[in-house]
Amino acid sequence: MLIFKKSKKNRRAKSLSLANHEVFSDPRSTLSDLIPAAFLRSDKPALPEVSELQTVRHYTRLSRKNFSIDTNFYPLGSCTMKYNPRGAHRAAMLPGFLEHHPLAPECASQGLMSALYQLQEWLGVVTGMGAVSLSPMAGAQGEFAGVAMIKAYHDARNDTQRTEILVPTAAHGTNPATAIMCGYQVREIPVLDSGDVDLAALHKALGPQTAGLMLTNPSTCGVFERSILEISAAVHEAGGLLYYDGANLNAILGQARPGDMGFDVLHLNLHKTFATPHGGGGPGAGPVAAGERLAPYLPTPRVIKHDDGYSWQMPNDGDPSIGRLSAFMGNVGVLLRAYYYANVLGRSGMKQVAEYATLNANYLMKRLADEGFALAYPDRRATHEFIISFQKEAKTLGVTAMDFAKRLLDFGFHAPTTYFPLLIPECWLIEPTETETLAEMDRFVEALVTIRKEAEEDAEKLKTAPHTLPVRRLDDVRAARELDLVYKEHT
Amino acid sequence: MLIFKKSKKNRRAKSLSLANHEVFSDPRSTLSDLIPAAFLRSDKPALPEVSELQTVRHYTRLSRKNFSIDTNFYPLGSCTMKYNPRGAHRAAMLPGFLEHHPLAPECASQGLMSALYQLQEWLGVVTGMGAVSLSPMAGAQGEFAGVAMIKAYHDARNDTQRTEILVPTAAHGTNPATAIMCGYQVREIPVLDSGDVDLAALHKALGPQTAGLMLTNPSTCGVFERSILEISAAVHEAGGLLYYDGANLNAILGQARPGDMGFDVLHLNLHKTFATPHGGGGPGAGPVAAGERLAPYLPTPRVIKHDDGYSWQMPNDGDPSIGRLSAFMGNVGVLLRAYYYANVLGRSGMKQVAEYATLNANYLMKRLADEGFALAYPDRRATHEFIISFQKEAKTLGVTAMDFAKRLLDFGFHAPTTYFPLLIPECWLIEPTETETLAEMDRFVEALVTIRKEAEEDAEKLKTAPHTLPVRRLDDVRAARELDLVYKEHT
Amino acid sequence: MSFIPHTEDEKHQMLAAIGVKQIDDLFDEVPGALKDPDLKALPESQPEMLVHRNMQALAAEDQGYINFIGAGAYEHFIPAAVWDIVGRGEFMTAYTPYQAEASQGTLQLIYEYQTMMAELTGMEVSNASMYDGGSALAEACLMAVRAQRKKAHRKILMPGTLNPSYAQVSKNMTFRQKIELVTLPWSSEAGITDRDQLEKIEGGGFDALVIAQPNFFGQLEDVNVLTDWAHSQGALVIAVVNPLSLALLNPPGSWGEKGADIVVGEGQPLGVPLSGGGPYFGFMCCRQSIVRQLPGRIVGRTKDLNGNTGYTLTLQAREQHIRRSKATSNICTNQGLAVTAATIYMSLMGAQGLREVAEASVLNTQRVVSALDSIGLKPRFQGPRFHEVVVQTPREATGLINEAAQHGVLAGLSFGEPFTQLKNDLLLCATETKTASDIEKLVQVLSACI
Amino acid sequence: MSFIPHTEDEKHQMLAAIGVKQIDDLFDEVPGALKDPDLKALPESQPEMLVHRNMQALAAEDQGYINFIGAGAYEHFIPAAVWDIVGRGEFMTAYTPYQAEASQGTLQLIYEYQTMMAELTGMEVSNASMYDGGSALAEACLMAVRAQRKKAHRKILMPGTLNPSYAQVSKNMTFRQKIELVTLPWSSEAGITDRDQLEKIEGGGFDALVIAQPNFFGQLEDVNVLTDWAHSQGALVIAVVNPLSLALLNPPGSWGEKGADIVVGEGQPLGVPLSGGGPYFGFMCCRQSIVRQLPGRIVGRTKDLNGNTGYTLTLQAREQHIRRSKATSNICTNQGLAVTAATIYMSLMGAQGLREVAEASVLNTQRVVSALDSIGLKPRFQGPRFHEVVVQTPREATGLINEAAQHGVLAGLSFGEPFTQLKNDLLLCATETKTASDIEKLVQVLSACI
Ligand SMILES: Cc1ncc(COP(=O)(O)O)c(C=O)c1O
Ligand SMILES: Cc1ncc(COP(=O)(O)O)c(C=O)c1O
Repeated sequence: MLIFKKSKKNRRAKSLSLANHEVFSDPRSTLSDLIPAAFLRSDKPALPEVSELQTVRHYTRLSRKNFSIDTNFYPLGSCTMKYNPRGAHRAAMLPGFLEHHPLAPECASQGLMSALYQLQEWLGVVTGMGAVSLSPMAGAQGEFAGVAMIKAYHDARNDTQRTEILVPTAAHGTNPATAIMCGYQVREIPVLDSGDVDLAALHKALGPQTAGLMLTNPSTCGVFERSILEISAAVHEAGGLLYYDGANLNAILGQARPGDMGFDVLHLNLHKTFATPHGGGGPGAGPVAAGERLAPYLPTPRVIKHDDGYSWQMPNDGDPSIGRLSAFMGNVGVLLRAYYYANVLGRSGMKQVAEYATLNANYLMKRLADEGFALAYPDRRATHEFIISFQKEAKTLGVTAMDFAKRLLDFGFHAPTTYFPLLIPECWLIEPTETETLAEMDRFVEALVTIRKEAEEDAEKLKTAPHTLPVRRLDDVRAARELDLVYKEHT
Repeated sequence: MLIFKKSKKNRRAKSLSLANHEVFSDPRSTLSDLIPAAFLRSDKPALPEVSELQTVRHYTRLSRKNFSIDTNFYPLGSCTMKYNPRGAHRAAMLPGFLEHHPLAPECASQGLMSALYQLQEWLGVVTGMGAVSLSPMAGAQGEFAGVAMIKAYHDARNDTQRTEILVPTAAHGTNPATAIMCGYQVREIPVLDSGDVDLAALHKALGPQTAGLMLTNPSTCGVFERSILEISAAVHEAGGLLYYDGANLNAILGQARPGDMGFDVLHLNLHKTFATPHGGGGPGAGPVAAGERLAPYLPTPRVIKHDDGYSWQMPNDGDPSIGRLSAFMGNVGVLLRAYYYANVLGRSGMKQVAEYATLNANYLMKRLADEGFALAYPDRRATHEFIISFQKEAKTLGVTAMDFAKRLLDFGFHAPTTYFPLLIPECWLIEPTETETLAEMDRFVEALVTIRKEAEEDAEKLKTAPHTLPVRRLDDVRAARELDLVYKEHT
Repeated sequence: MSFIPHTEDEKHQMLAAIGVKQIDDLFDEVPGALKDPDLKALPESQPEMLVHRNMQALAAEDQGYINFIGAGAYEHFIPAAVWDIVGRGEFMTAYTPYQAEASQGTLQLIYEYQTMMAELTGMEVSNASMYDGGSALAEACLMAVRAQRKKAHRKILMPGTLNPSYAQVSKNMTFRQKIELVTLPWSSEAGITDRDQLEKIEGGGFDALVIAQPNFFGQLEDVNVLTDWAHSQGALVIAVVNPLSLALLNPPGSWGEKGADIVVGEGQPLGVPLSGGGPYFGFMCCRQSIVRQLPGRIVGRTKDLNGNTGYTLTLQAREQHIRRSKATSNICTNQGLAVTAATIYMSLMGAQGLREVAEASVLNTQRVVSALDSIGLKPRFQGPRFHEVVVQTPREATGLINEAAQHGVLAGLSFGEPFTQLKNDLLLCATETKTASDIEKLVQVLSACI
Repeated sequence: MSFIPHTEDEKHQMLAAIGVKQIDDLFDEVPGALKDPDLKALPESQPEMLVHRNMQALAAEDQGYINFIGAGAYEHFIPAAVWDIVGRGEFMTAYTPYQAEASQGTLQLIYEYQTMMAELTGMEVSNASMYDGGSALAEACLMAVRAQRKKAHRKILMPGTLNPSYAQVSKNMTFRQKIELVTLPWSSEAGITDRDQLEKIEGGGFDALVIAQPNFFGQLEDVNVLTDWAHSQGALVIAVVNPLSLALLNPPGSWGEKGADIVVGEGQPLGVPLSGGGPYFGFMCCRQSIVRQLPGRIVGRTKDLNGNTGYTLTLQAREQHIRRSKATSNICTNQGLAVTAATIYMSLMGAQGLREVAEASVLNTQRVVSALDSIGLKPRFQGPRFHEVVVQTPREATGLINEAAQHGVLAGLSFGEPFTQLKNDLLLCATETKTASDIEKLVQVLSACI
């Protein structure tokens, strides 16, 4: 039931009432003296009118309708749904951080700034990049920053013929969308059956019009791009620059560095690799790191260290920086959680992240292959994730990857990413992450085997799944066709 | 699944490891230098060996198997399951309070002590008593303190013939159990069909052997004891003292005071009347308040105010105080929540608590009566709670109060208190509390009406309820007969 | 091994199942040249106890100031219930609700949020959030150009009284798409957009007019006149508003004859802590007729197989994961958890609660004005304002602020570009959290420092 | 109306349904003389914002000391996950699990807790908690007398090295039932029970011997000898232990030949914050053969209608709500939420984690001993100890402690009755939370104050 249906005219949480606030007893000024009626609103917005208990009960109960890492195995490929340390949450919620105004003078911000500076440094080391800006608020904003920096670089050299950004066909949607936002055209590069980028096609596509290439490595196909060194050499040769989409960094953290691969700029998704909670949609943090050539263009604000403390690098008119992309200092609360995580992990812990994420993915891949599920790249290692395809099941049994996914929910597992990357039909991208146990993965395999048996015996059970969740299969077509985005009956 | 079944030898939450604690690197002393092997344990206790995520997920999921105020209407009679303010929780969990050692010197405890002192004072005012000790940890310990004080009083006067404590038959089990713990004998006084204590029987029972009377008012029958002034006069006349069991204080908070009724000593259940959370069993807080005669006997520690601050009143050998009943200062965290609550409510809010708790109970009673449910005391006002009986349904349909209760769970309502007080057969004691809405109570009535219809049409549905909870009806007899109190298979 | 559950035994069991000897074998597709990078500069691993203690020390270092800064991020009291519920694992550790049936908690909450924001702003629809107020404005500019379709001039009028960070973000996010942002002149007496100068730009040629209410100075703009003028020029109106102010002020949906077309702003005042600058959230509402140009996630109400109500992400054909290079924006992850907080906050406060907070803030700021007047510090602008004020001082403001901080008071913000003429002025804000004694302290510190 | 949801309309609707005019009519059975009590001394209602601010100020007043006090309540680091989960509404706002089917979360947790405590103590069964360590000991004395049945002498031997508060509580809770507590002499050199004096009381005549390990001075008692001696006298053994110490020390179930019979103690060290003295919890374990004498709630595993496993309160015939005056105790509400914290804490830490905390605390205390030695402050007792130490000073300890507090250090506890001979001594504790620099600060402050 919607909170609005629990409303009653003039009900409210009275313990929050400021009606007796001392300021209202000052006879010298009243609202009507200060703001003429013409500026004021005449109606009362129809927000809920409920008691504090009603609010608490409503949203507590709503929360229970979610799957989450804290309650379910959540192997959503490309999303790195690993354990989000509660210690990071507590540390980031310390009153001294929460009460900190973003525009407080530097002399009153040294504690926070030292944490952010340290994080900048560490992210530079672990990516093999020289300089870092923490301000982008998510991966896509990091991508925007990075491509904008590439553009700024070319523009600064008056190299204005470079109008094209190359992306592999398997790339995440944010890559082409970002290139367009930065005023570029997008050219897609095919991916081979091996999962690697088609080098020949790449060579053909490169030219004086090439501004850069955006690449995820391990790629969105769940495999490591083996020709990465050739690729980066070729792009640089053509005068282009390389952007690294860091969504899959968890696979190689502390094992191999984008900087060493030849990338010029990248973003990290701290809400993936650094275990900050994804919050049912966000917030994230997408710091950008750049090599020598692009460092001057990094977005502001950044933290700079002096002999006597820290200061903000702010955008100035003459600077080469692409400037600020949001009003303040980025998602500081997320950055503090990442800072906590980096401290707890340390060097050794970061390396182990990649090792065990890879171990888990390869184990799960092997188990599923042994059970007869079709791997997209059977001859390749899994990285931190891998792809299976239900094309066979779709053809022979009439049940799709989506049907399998919905039925999986009934078993208490969140579904892997479905239908991405788009080039593999009926696929699942499965990412167990390093914080899940062997037993949990074995249970997952068991569930899938059971579901396939169901598919063979009673396909309807999958097609009408889920059966045990708060709702049955939802009608997405209706949602888009009979748009209902705002509740109106209560006004 | 038990947490032990998720264990794996040598697994652990590594981020909590102190293996690198600086203290272990000090070569000057190692454990074996300090503690001879004979004192050490040779085995390793078989505690869970799980990761941090496993712990978080296990207990998060477990929690979801509970009904609670935050998720369900919980009209458990005599328990006052009202909204537990989140603001009280936050305030009591402020680091300055949490880190406070109970034996910190007074000079480092003035902040906390001022809150406790204030609470002592306010509880004295609202109960009409002169002096308060906050230390008892729950109602039953408050009862112990109170009856021990009565004994101390008589003993101090060498009035040692007084060996009997009177309690009404409807009294809560803690009342007679307490009297016994204090070395008294218990004599029960019958309750009339009207719900009032049988005055004639009381008069007959009173005598030189009477140490005191324990009374709940409103009584556990959900009605106000109308002859309270006669009762207290009679007991005092006989040389006895009166103990007030404050479990039902919510019904009269700010409306009438036990002190004015003639009670000599009482406890409050702050976890009921002052909205502190009950935590699935506890903690509570059961401060005792006493009139002039008994004040010197109050348990310690108490906070005393001087011109220059606060100090602890500690038990000393010569003191008349009954001394301490626990090692420290009582359930301070609970007391702080009550202090918060008292501040938010203030005088007006406390009065309204009783008013609206009473309004809700009388409304719900009327609705149920109109729907044909049998009231235990049809001619009486409900107080903050009231009793209905399923005796008729048990006879005609073969479904008991327990069956109704279990089926009610399927409708998302916690069941009222069943089979208490014992003297009313097949009864429910229903306490909606003041923080529930009219709509919630109407839904409750609807559910009961539906269930009775089910009882008429398909009694089995009730007898085998619940049907939608994490488990079906549990076998209590088996639990007591085949005692299984500790998991052993894992060792 | 900080959060990794594997025992040595399990590791070996898994390696055997895979058919390799050691974990390193799983990285055999990585070119050798890349392996074993130099990570010496990374820290050593530390247990939770030590990291927490260190972060406590950092947090404490910046703590204890009485804050009078606003300028786009506002200190409000947040009831305890808000973040107690937000912090529940089910909300905090879920991903974007791609599997709708397993995400009804988040989805219904967003639908309720969209309804609340539509109510507050007086608009027809809302999305599920943007990164922040600044980037939401930039996206609104891009959206306005898209909405003008073939007629687009790729030019937007920006008020000179806009938060300069918002102006920068808008420029930084739009100029590569060849969109021009033109700054409107403002009256240096009134501190609001100069209506008399509008004539000069008449005759169309721009896609939208941005109106900030209250503006960066805290002053109230003449929104009705501006809205009608923009519409008369064939332009859309983009409102940038403080959502809390809408408990008091005329909502953008009611500005002028037809109301604003797009409404954006910073959602932080609705139950989100200051937290050094984020995570906050940008909100974005618009007319239903242009909803297909709206960027970001949108939740719709629909039915399930049994005909019961449920919620799901909808209009996904606008988004990058479906439309790729043709998407309305590249945004993917948004600021969901802050939206969760805002939704719970609005539910707790209700319209009346928000109104009281807004009103107390207006009155408190007026108390600051009166109190500073008594030591000779006058407001630069007259005219109605919300809860911020520009105050003139005899001294360069940056130095003054630093000195005041030494005395425990954050005495507002100093102005930089493009407001260098205000270099001696303070932008001050006093929300409902400030007491008479806080304000006394401000006055005392300022009078000592000027 | 702070938390009351009713609108005026609803109130009138309800009054009409009941058939009265005003709420006051519902109180017509209350004698008029009692009505309208004088409540002037109660405070005015305040909103959450102000109450929170005031309590912040109170909390801050007592904050910031480096703490070296133990004496029954110990400062340990508590991982964030513990109270994040404990604070979930489903755990925090549930009642005692009377409706088992709707309380499986709490019930299974308690069953797990009972298992963990049995493991730690080496005993067969555990209850679901008592109020605290002190009252648990008192209940153990009563239980021992009951367990001796007809043979009972109503006499218990208490070690002189027991926490004096525990001794007081035990006396205060048992003497009215005519139970005598006899204090055993202790060696003023060794700071432990004087074995040589035991002979004098030989020949039975008492129901139980209480053994505290570690004892109040932090010293380790010769538990095997004491246990066997008590059993040889026909007495039961009641162990009073710090549960954390059991990660290192020989558990009571293994003391001597047959092990202790009843084990109690303060559960606070297991994940419960100091919080000014509570809520903590007392734990209580025993042999299965005397479980029917155990007071308090007990959870058992059973089956449901479908044969699936479930949990429920069991052996309720021991309790007051069933047995009334014949119950094992009057206890009803216990300390459930603290038990929830302890269970989650033990699950997070595991045996190895607990061991490290215990060991670090032992070593840290030894660092204090060495450091104080360097300024001439010597331990009073030699012999092995856990994580507390009695240190001799040249000055009356109470004054010394107060002075040290002025310098930000809580330098342990001073002794009162019955240890007046130790009036110049400090009882100090340094848990794993103390750093080298904390200890340096202690030394520096003490050397300045003595
Ligand atoms: C491969 C890839 N790139 C980019 C992104 C976008 O990151 P964000 O959602 O943080 O904007 C994602 C997110 O799912 C991704 O998986
Ligand atoms: C009437 C009555 N008296 C006493 C008690 C005992 O209080 P506590 O559980 O706090 O010990 C209760 C608790 O339910 C009760 O209802």
